[in-house]
Amino acid sequence: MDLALSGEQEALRDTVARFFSKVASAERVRAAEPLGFDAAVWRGLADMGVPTMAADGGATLADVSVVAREAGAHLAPVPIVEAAVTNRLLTRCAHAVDDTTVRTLALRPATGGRAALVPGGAVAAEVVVLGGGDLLLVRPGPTGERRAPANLGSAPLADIDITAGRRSLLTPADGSAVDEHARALDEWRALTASWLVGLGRAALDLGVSYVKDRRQFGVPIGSFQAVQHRLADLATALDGAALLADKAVWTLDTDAPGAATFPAMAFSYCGEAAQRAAAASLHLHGGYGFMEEYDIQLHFRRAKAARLVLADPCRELVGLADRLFGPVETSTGAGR
Amino acid sequence: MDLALSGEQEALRDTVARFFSKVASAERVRAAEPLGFDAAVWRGLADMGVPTMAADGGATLADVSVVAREAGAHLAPVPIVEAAVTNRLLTRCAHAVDDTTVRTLALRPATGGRAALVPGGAVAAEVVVLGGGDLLLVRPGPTGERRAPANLGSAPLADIDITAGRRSLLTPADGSAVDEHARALDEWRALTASWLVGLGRAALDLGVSYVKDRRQFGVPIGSFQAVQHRLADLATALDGAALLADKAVWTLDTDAPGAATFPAMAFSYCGEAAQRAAAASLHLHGGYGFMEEYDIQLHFRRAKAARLVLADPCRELVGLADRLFGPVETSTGAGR
Amino acid sequence: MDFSLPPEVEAFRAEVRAFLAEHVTDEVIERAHATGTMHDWGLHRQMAAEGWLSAGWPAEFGGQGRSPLEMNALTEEMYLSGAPVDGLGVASLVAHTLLIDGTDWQKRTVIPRILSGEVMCCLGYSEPDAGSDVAACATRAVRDGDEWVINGQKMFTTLAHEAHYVFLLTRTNPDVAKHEGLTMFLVPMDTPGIEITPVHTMGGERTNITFYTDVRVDDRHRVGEVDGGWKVMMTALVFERNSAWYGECVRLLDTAVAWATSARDADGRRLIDDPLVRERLARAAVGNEVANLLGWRAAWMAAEGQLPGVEGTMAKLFTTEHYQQAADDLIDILGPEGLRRHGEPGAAADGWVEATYRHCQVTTIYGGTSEVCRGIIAERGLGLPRSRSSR
Amino acid sequence: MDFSLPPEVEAFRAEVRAFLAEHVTDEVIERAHATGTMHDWGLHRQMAAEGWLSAGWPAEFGGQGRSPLEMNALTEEMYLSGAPVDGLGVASLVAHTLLIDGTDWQKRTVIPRILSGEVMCCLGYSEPDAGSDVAACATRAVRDGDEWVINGQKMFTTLAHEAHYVFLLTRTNPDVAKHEGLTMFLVPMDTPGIEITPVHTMGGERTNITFYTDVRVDDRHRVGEVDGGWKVMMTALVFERNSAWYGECVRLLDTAVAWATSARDADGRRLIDDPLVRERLARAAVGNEVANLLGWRAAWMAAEGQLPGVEGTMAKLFTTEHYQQAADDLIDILGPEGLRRHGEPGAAADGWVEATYRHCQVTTIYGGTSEVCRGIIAERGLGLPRSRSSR
Repeated sequence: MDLALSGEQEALRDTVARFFSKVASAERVRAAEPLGFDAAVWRGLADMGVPTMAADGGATLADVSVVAREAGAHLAPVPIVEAAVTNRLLTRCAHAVDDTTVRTLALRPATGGRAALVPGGAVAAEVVVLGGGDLLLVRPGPTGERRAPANLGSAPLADIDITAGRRSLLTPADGSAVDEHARALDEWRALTASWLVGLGRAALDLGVSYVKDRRQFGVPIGSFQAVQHRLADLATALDGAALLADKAVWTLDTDAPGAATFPAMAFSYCGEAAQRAAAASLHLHGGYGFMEEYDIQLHFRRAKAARLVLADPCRELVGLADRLFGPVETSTGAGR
Repeated sequence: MDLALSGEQEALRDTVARFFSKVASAERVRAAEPLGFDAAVWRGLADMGVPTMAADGGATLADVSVVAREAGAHLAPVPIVEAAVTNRLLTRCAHAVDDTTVRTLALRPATGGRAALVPGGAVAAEVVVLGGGDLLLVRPGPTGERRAPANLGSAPLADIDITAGRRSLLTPADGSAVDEHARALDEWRALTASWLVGLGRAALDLGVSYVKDRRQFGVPIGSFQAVQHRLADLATALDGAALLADKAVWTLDTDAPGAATFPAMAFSYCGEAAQRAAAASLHLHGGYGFMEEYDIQLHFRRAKAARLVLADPCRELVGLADRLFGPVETSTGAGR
Repeated sequence: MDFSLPPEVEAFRAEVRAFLAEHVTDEVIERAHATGTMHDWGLHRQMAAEGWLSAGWPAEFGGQGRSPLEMNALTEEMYLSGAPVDGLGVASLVAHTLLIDGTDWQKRTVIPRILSGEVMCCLGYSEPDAGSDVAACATRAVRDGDEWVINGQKMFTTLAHEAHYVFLLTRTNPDVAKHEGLTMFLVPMDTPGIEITPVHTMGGERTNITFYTDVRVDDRHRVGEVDGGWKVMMTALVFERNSAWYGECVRLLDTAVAWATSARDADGRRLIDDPLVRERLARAAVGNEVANLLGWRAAWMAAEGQLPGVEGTMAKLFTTEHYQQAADDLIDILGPEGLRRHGEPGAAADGWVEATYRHCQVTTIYGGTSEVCRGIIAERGLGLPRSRSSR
Repeated sequence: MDFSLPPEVEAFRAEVRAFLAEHVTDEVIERAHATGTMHDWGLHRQMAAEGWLSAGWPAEFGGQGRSPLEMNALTEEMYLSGAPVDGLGVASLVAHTLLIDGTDWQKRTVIPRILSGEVMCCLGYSEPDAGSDVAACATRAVRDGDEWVINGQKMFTTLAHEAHYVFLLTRTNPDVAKHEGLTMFLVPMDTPGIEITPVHTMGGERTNITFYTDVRVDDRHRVGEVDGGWKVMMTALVFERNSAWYGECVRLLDTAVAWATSARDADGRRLIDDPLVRERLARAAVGNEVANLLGWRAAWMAAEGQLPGVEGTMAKLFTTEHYQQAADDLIDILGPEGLRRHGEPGAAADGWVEATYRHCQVTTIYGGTSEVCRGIIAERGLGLPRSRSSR
């Protein structure tokens, strides 16, 4: 048992945090809206080799998780989790990867020739899509032609037309296309959980700083018991969330028994904790929380959006139940 | 619009409250455990004509609701809501009723010849049961022979064997047996909602009194902001619950459009509000809340038990959805 | 007990509903959404023409003498219609306060122009360092003969860019307890020295910061006594319409139900047939009825001549907290498609749930934060000892 | 990072599990449930015989020198087994405190007898007017030569009826600040003047009120300095086992899952196949893992030589609040049949969910209330300014 980052991971964290602080400042994040992509941030990560670091066995998902957490904390406008997961998936399909190309995957299978609301889809050159039971690599053409719908999280989502552009069939080395997509999706869940922990803790920090500084009725509002208790509950939830995300990543890296359940648990719980933290922090800001020029609204919108881009959170919980308790018995006839 | 009790209702409330304060004191309630029945309390209500007051058109459900709320506030160990509802149902079946006889109804249809966990079933001389689509009046024999299982709410529940004892078929004047049972059940929901509001407010009052008196760190704990905010939310929820219960009863009395939905809404919401109030009040008592000799544990156990005796509260909400949004479409094939 | 509304209230409600159905067009709603200004001069003046800006006013002011129940029905219908009516609310609040605390000159010259829909007001209470603690107001007003010279800054001066007057709380005496040195003014917005900076919010609404630099106003613009501004504030607070959000909650639920009834999952089942969706919709529906009843109770108490201080606060607290919970639950049931914003092709529920999810967050802040509401209920409603940490 | 336990911890855990599977019989569990005394002398002495009462102690005390990770595994397995182990926890806490703050005589005579399972202790902190505010202690100890004379009353002296010593907080100086006039004693329970009154609780557990009338104890029973009792309290607090309830949460969920898998609804469907049931079971399962990880983090920090003060508090707060939420959700899924108590024929899940629903309520109170925990996390963890209302 060792719950600390390794020395290398600490160094990676510090490097990435410094980079984001400089290149993905709140001003830059805001400037990248509504699309939610900043090419300079991407280039920086590419220069560091982050997109493929875990694709060739050189680094682990735990290493990517360190980056993801900092990316969440800074709301870095790049689909780094998607790219890392997709590059791993492509490698498992013996497809070459590189750091420069923005790649992503469709979280849900395509229906009617379309993969809806693909995260990073508005800016990716290559999109892996599960369609008709096959894994397809879709190159949807110039990003300018893609529709990037305005959305709650100001994320570079897009609907990908898998019938247009160039596309090729991917063949996983082991396992079926469906299994490999599921594996990639669990990696996405675990890393996004870590990203959400970063977001949630940054949101909590904003709230804590605000209530320490903000004075009303002659005292810092952080001395009000109702404020303190609310923040204490959130800090606790976020510590639990961080541990759960770390464990989810570890189960995937080590193929531990929990690998089938922890990524879904982490995604569910970290999303909830991050959303609660961002909402509470927004409200503790009073009227300022709603002003576009304050940062907390950036976190607030993204916390919900990052959960919802996969599915209704209740549906995710029911999917988790399938993993925990086995599938629903179908032999008995009609339900309620 | 008139949200106040009538003069007669106020007088009824005061009379009943005085009676309960004397005959259904916390000591008597405790002494009546585990069975949860006190014959003296029943006799007193019978002498006042409460069990049949709304059976013959002489009084309304709103009048019974006034009694039910006081009964909930005092945790009076009598199945008065069940009796009032059952006497109305029997009257609609042209069956004679009286105040002395303890009567109740099975909330769920009998299965396998048994009506499970009938409220008041351990002490009733007559039990109305829906079985095989028929309404049956079951006289299960001497109460001594019935099994009254120990239960969370210390309520006089019993499983009624509808194949034993005497029984007769009831024939509703209008409507089917199933419809009339459903009507009685909605009346039970609305009146139990009112009973739960009484319980919840009494629990809140215990909590408020306690935090005004109890001093820690040199001040009353009621001056702590976290305590205040929690109680304020509960007081608000209980005021809403009281209005919802009152409206549910009114819709039934006047056959208003909401009659199909408000009883279920009131039962759901009042149960939740009462349970929350009792739980919060218990916890505000610190260690004392758990001592059997303090009263709040009586409320705490009964709040949950009164909700649960009907069904899983989530299932009740889904049942409410059927009323609000129409039934589930069954034409399309298999679900998840 | 009787939960039905008197026939005259229902008749009035029907009249209002018909009017709004005609005048609150999609265009009006879209324009408010696009500009973030929750005030529409066209609609406002049409309502004035119907006499509904002064519906609750006595005949001597050209009013219709409508009861609190009728006025609650009017408010409810306006919000149910989706009309942008923030302006109407503020105008009404200021006019009512002037009726109680204003001078004859103010009553004669300002009230009629507000009620006729000619002029609009905005509220200048909040400051950078005076939010919930509004009495910490630092904007200075200094007497200079028959005039006052005002310097300072106000936050969240919503509608300042449309308003003719700002109802401005100032500090006139810094040497006494903070509640005792305040004075209220009704300052014409065209007075030299007032500057307006727009502030855009997450919910899409536009508000403003207003700056006051050597703003000179005649003493006749003072409302209430010198150093008596806190009393005027308390009068104005009574006229906050606390149950207004109920209508928005209903619109939210209706939108979600309509969507869930038409949308189908991969197996072809209607979303509304999913138990997890049904449960959340039902929960939202129950909360809506509680909000409705708490609001009507306050209106009914007012109609009975009682002062529903705690009860109005409960309605405000419950309704806005419920609104946020419901928006959180209902955007979830939309799943990923709920992320698309209004105006995007194919947006689930036309993007209105997404818009609501952002918008509703502010409702627990303005008109008294939930924390302030809970304090009022605890102390005034439950008689708990004054919290050492809240005042 | 590595979430796996070292092989020696897993090996120890397996050993403990095998022992408990044999010795924590249904009879042991039923007896504890029936008596409400969460201590079983038979089991306690068997554990002592295995050397597990002193497992975490250095060899000089006959201990096994087990690491914090091994000790956490031991605690977890004990709670997972359903063993009544409150007594073991208190005994261990007192012994550890004596090791740090006790006299040589106390270390020599008392610690070995605790670790051998011969004697049992109980805690005498709380009083009628000193709950969370434990420093408000009013039980007086007055010096009389080499003796002290103690008068007062303690609440919630759980296990007093089985214990040989009470770890008793007293006031020795009423004239100084309340934290500075306290002294701790380890008083033999057979000293004349001690009376025990049983207190029965909603959860079925028995606790006691203890009365002290002219109780005379030799000064050698004093633990720590005169007027230094608060420091001893702080030492003792470190040894509260805060993640103990995780095992109970797991037992609760396992019980509910087993029930939902076998129970069928009117249509013959397994209850566990109902989405509303699945959702709540899944939520409980997630919370259990969070509780588990927070507990292990604290143990890991201790193993690393850090002091997990805030982290242990988080584990306690989260686990007990989650436990109550889970019990609330899981009794609901049982429906009406969940109301029958343990021992009733046909009780759903053998009545254990009902029993748990009552029992779990106390866990947010003892060992530091949730309110106290939140205050610690806010002030020590987040560095928020000391709340004016909590101390």
